[in-house]
Amino acid sequence: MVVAAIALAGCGPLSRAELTRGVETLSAVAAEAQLVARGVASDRTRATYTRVQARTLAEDAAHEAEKLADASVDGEIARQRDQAVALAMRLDDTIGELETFPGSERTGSKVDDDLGAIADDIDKLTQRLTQGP
Amino acid sequence: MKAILRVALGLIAAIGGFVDIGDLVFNTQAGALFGYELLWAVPIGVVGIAVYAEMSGRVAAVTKRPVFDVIRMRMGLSTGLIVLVASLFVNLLTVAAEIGGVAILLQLFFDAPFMLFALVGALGLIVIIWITPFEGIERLFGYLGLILFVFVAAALHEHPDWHAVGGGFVPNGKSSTLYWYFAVGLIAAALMPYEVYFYSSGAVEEGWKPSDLLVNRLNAVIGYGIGGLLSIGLMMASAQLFEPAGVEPDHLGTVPLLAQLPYGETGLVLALLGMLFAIGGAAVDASFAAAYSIAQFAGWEWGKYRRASGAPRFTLAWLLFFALGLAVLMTGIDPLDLTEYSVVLSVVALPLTYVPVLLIARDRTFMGEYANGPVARVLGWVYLVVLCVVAVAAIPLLLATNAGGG
Amino acid sequence: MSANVVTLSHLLELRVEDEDGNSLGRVHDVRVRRVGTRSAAAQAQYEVEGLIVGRRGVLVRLGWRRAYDPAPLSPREVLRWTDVLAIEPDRLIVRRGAFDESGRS
Amino acid sequence: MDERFDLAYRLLDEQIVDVDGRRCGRVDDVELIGAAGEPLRLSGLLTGRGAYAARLPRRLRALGRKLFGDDVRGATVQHVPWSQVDEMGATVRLLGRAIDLGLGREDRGLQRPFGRIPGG
Repeated sequence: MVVAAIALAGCGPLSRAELTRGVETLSAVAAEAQLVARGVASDRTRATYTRVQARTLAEDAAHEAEKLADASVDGEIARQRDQAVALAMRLDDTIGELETFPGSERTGSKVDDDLGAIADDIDKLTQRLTQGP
Repeated sequence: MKAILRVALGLIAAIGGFVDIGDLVFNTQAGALFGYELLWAVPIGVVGIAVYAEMSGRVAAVTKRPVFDVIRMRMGLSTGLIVLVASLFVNLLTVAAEIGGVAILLQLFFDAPFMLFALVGALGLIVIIWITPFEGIERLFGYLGLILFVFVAAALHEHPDWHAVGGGFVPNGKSSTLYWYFAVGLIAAALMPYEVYFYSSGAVEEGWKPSDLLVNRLNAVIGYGIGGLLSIGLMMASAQLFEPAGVEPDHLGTVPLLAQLPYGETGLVLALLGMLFAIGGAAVDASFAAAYSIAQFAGWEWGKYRRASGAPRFTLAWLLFFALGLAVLMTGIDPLDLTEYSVVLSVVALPLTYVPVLLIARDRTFMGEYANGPVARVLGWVYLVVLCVVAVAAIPLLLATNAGGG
Repeated sequence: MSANVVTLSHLLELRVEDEDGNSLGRVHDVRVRRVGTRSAAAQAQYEVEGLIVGRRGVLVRLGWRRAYDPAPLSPREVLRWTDVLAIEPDRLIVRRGAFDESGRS
Repeated sequence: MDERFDLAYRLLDEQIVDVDGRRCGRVDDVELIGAAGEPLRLSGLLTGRGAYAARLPRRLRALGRKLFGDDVRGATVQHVPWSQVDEMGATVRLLGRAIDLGLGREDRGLQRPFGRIPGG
């Protein structure tokens, strides 16, 4: 009985709660990447650290994008799911710039701004998800 | 004064054991998710591990018996064997996790493939252990691990609201399952028993006598006191810097940001170095703990003071644990997942090694006038209860929260 | 009868019964006593004086032993070796009423 | 040594140390000579992994023999005569050297290779 319930939860369509959790993960990744970017922008960090940590965070975003894109989804949250996937991919690309130019102060401040914009979009999506359809 | 200078053993046991990959991650996550609200769990863990270490160090100084000597003699061969196998399993997960931690930190310094650095890190540690005498090892990792104080400085730098900090030392009764999972995880991460196997064996390595009991007490109090301070510093800094920003630290590489944000590149480098020595020390602690356990259980000659050729099977055992740890990492398991499981499983197994030590520490046949006094007696029994509660609660909480994944 | 080799591992946890098959518990320990100290140089010889028999279980396995050694034991727990009649593969047979006499001695 | 003592409590499972202070096994079993109705005399100590199986619960002994090896005197189990025991305290101290009593043999094969490595 319990096993069956767990199996269903794993294979069934993506629930609103699961989607919300995925979006929250994106929000945390964006927040952390923003802290890293600010270090780059103000030249207060090390390039190797930035590169490795940015790569890890970009992988997190890509992983989340993949997970959400692969899940089957019911009609009512399909649109939000697609938005979440798009945001995750934007996040991956933006953090990727940090990985490519970990020593550039200009890239740092640009990425900081871009991540701020993404974070706003993530917040809006979260609000829509928690307020219901 | 001389006694104060001899707290190196407590420092490596506490810093390279207490503040290991598990503590660095759990404390930072706890601060990021719950602010100051889990601070109370730190002193519970710290006092517990200090009580356990003090008793085992006292037993070792008086009777020359480290923990697995006591286990074999008190529990006999068959029960002792179960405890040995359980401890070695947890130890292996821990060694693997700590080597993984070293590899991640090297990666953050030099950016090269993880597996390469796991190999380099493990070989580097093996060479250091091989050429350095026991006292040298504990000083190297113990003293250099003190660089982690950069996190305490970071916590103070942000001008904490002391009223709120104080409130964190009272448990929050209304909170979620995840909150209690973290509470148990924090206590468990502090109570990793391999530190105590290492500590009590180290007391024999250093030839402690009953006249060294003051040194033992200072080691337990100062060593773990400092470990606790570092944990509190990490949690406070994380509560101040990560919680408001909405960061959920899921990587070891996130932790050094806590020092980078206030102190820039210098802070970052210090944090990485301190973590490298603390986690490297923990890898040494854990692999030695495994070798000590096997050798003491089987009665082999053991000890770094014997040199490799004087205690060959013991030497082979710690080398083997480095190799096995690497093999576990090669399977591709995330070191942080390993950490989580090793912490939770170790607390489940903890009462098994705690009970025999408590029993011999109070036994006047073996301890004479150095048997548990009133304070040790009360704390010893109180912590037996605490340990059992934590051990029983750990697994259901792990499952209920999907290993903290929410 | 020629002298046999008996291992401690065989005696420990061995069931103890009297001639009528009444169970008296299991062997928990074997108490030895120094005998025939002819000279100080000679190695002290020890002989089994009695068996500590009882029904204590799990706690003993976890290391729960008496704090003083050798502890004064209740007569219900000590069995004189002279009362042992036979050592069998899976049990130890003792004289009827062995415990009561141990108590008196 | 004490006037009387309990074998399992004070002797069994203790660390054996030779005259030079080298650890060389544990008291994995104790051997007694005699029989029911006669005196039963403490005759020696047994040490080595071959003695482990007999210490396990009955049902697990076959498995124990597979894991730790059979009881082969002189190979997997060494017999130490009681006359070799010097002192019983936190350890059981022997009068002779481990090498002369056949103890700690497994260590010897590794001694040379480790000794050749600098720092070993």
